Amino acid sequence: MNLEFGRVTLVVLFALLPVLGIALGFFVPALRARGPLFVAFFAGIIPILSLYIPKRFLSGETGMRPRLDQWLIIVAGFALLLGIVNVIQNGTRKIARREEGWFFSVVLLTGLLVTGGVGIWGAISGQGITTLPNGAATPFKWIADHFFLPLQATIFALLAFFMASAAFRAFRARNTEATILLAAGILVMAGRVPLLEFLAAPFPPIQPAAAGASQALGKLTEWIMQTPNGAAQSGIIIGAALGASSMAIRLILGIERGYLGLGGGE
Amino acid sequence: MRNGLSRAPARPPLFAAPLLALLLFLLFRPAAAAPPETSPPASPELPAPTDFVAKDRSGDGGNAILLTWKDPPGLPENAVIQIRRTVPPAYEWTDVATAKPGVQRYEDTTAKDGVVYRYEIRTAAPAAPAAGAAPAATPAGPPVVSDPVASHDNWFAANRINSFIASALFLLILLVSISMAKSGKNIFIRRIAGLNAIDEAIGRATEIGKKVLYVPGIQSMDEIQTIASISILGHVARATARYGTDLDVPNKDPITFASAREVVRSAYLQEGRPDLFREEMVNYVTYDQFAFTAAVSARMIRERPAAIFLIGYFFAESLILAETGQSTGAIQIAGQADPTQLPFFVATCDYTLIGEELYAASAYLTREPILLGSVRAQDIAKAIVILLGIAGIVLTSLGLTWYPNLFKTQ
Amino acid sequence: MASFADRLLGLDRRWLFLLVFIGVVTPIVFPIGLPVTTTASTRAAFEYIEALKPGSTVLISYDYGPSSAPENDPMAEAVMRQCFLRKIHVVICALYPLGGLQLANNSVAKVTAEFPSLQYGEDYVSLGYKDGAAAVIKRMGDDIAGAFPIDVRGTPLSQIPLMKNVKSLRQVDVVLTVATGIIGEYWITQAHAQSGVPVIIGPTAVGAPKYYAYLNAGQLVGMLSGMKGAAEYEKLLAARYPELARFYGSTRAFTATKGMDAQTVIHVIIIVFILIGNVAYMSRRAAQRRAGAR
Amino acid sequence: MTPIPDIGTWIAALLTLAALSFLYKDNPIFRFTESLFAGISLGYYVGITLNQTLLPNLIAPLTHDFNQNWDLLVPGLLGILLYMRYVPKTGWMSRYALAIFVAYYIGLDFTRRIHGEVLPQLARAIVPLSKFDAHTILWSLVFAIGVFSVLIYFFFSKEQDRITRRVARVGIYFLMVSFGAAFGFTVMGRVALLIGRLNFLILDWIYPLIGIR
Repeated sequence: MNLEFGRVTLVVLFALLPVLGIALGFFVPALRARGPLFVAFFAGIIPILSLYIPKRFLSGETGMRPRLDQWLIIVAGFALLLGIVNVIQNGTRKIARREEGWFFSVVLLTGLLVTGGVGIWGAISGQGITTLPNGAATPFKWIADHFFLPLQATIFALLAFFMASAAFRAFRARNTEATILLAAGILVMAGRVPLLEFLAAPFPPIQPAAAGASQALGKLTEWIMQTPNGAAQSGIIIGAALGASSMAIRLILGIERGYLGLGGGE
Repeated sequence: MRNGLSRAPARPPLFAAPLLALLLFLLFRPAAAAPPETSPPASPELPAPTDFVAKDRSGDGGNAILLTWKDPPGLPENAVIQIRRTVPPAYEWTDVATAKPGVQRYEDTTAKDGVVYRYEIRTAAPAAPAAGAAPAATPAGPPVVSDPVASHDNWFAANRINSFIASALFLLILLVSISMAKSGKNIFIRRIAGLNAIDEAIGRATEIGKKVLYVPGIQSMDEIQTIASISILGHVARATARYGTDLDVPNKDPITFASAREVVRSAYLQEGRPDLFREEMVNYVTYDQFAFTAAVSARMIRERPAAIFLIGYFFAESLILAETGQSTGAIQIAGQADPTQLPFFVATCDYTLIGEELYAASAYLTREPILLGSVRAQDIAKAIVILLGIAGIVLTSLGLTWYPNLFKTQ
Repeated sequence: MASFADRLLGLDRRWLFLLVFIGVVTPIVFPIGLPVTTTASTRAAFEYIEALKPGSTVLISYDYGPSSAPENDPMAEAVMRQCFLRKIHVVICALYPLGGLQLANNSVAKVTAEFPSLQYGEDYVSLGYKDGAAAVIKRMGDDIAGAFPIDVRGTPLSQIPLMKNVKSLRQVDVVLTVATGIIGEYWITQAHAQSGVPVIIGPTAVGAPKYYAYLNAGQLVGMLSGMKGAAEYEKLLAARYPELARFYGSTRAFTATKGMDAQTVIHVIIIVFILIGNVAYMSRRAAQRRAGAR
Repeated sequence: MTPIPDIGTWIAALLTLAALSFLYKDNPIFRFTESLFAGISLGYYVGITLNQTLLPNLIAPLTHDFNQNWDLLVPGLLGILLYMRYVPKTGWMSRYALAIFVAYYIGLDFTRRIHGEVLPQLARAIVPLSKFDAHTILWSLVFAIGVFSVLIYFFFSKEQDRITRRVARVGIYFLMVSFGAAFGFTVMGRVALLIGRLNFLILDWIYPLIGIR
């Protein structure tokens, strides 16, 4: 059995400590809140230490930090079932009580059970979820290709319409800020396509001039994107990163504990 | 990427590196071994490289030896530096690599920790550039052999000292500010429009008897913006509990869903209204970004919430959700720290928390000393960033071009 | 006037949706052929492939997924057509994990169907998809068969006539990476840097800016930036080859030229509506001010 | 390509149309499609998670090389611990799994912020104003003013005086240029998505249907 130092430490911190905490939690209710925060401290400090300590037990390929990463991918995999349980609970309740729209819950649950079912079958049977040895698609892939992906792409494509309606409504010269937003938006939009050439198309003599202006507009667009836009993005990123860092430190130190349902602050 | 050392002249002093090298040197001083035999015989017209040093690459996880040398003057254009190594006491040289002139360094990442190696380099000039010519036929200059050297993993990543100092400094500022705030120092916090609007929006929902929709982004709890959103959700849920307004929190991520439910439940408990809390308030939709978007957009159209909160980490769906919500006439408050989706929120929502405002929100809403102290610390850090930046522009303009490299991280 | 302005400002957004829909459908069905001026980076790519001798080898890597297909497909197809007309051998691979292979297969099937005399294995080869783009590219620098032991049809590379003289990227005359995301950069930083193979990139418009630095540094021989770049390339092809001019003028299939028509029309619609909205807004405000002053 | 659209193409085309119908108004066909999409997508991730996360990361390592991977039993148990919340009495136990998950990733996130964002962005803003021509200097100056004025806008704990209010105002202008430009820049990519969908409908479905190749 692999009993490397890093691995055993992980097990002690994140298996033995929680087990101990749970056992004691039955007798000392205060530990039910404190225990998880204590364990969280170690989980949070590992990646930070690993950034600065290249020692192999911590940061090597099979060290504590990468290994913990692999662990938590598995935990996240289990978490999906949390959501599924909720969806099935809500759906069956609607159907049982014949609530408004219960039929659509039947549709939803059918889609879930069929697709999930063939996915589980792919795992159990060992045929997987991509293609069969003879090159044909598995049932899972067939559903994904003809139901899932087209719907995904279509909802994504709705954005083309919403970009237009949002621009029409929002880009109004109400005040200085809105006017700046409007001007930058129109300039960049015009610079992305051969707009001036298009407008000059019926007038051949001015076409070369339009082509030149179009390229100048393209350059201006690039400048806007790189200089003022780049600067504002840098500013947002620096500020947000400091806010995030302070939140991260508070959370690791157990000061921020709302995410566990333990109320805010202290 | 570990090749950052190639920018060596432009970086902060690596005081650890020479120290370690010295240590190694003492540990592995040449054990009076006879200089190893090398073949084929040296070709006198090719000059040998000088100042050849092999040492453990410092600040890394081991398994790497750093070789440095100086190219001899008058190196022919097509010449290369051949690198070979052996494990003493055996002297069977194996080829490691060849380096082009001008590089003057090589990292052997095939070394094994704890194994002692000796390296040899020499100049070689392939007679004909034709590929496939036997390497034995290439004339080579006299070899230069290194002292024995072994690699090991290190305790400190010296090349990250700048970020280490910055992080430590920030931690210090944060802890001092928090303790000052806790000891009763009054801290001002400026008005943030989007946050004042939260109570107004919930109030309106109460008046017209419609529900409040809160979407905590589509990311999991591995993202700090989600944590910040969950904390704002706690505030919103306390308000809906107080007013007896209905709340709906659809989720895309299952872990965020679990956490959001705990937070809402505890908010209703804190307000003394556990009777008003229903499990379905916080519900799970689906794990797909766009299926989630379709379902939540449809819910907006069908149930017409009076207030819509889109706070957390959103991607392309931001505009679909916000534009649909806008068409229902709801008051919309959005918030995101990452800049990519902000343009769409700004265009479609009544109020948008921009960037760091998302993180300042909890402090603003609760006025808790700890959180106010954190906001203070963030402001101090920003002031330092601005001062370092302005000083940097002045100094680099005066010719101190190494200055920006102090902040480059690897 | 004011009431008309009010009506405009309160316009049902579904009219706008309808216009956007028509604006995209029309060019797909009836191409307009709006003028496009060619940029230097596209011309450089075109001329580089024009200068290759018949029997040279071009590697086309499909490094994008379905969401950027309208931008990226026409690039790969335009270059493929040029190669086939000039009797240049084409090697195809796909490195994008989600849907890259399917895109490559469809696109290759479409273009090869236009050239009935082509022989698979003699004129072109499709290597299929491999996971782990950076490592695959690195391996191809030494040994293409090491990265792709068999082609997409299951034939070992050693049995494919075209691959007899193409053992590594060193024997490839130019690589075209049609890319979204990071994979395009791998071709520059790994393939070009290590084996010196010239690289042409076809990024999406959003990804294009970061490649200008590589272009200026001479690490790229050319670039087709976004759908516009692809449309420029189609224009260059049509100008040089009458048969392609006929093809691009008559095909039912999607081309970048049609795409740019749609893009330009939609951008014009949005800009015009923003302007209309502002005029209506101003006139209403003026009317309100007048009413207030009275 | 088959001359007559096959059943898969028909399904995809009809679902595409049904999803687009939401633009006109909410309707039962859209509601059917949206519910189906929610169900299928969740089922899809069941298949993906099982086959691409749990099988290769948990089951395969445990069954193939237990001695090297025995520790993976712990995340399995932590995963199961998450479900304790469905039992009211033991709900608090699931906090351990949640706390470890959240704290690890937040720690990881922390390493990306100061190390990966604050310092590099600061380095980027520091541009010498002496080396290049007047044109470049002006642009570098614009960039630096943009970064620092936006940062000043984000000062929360200090009441703004006359100067900082003006600087913060400049910061807001920069933010507005950025938002407007980014909006305009994105239109093209979104239209490309729509082109992709309509290409599918017209070229793969309608044309074969009416016999145009």
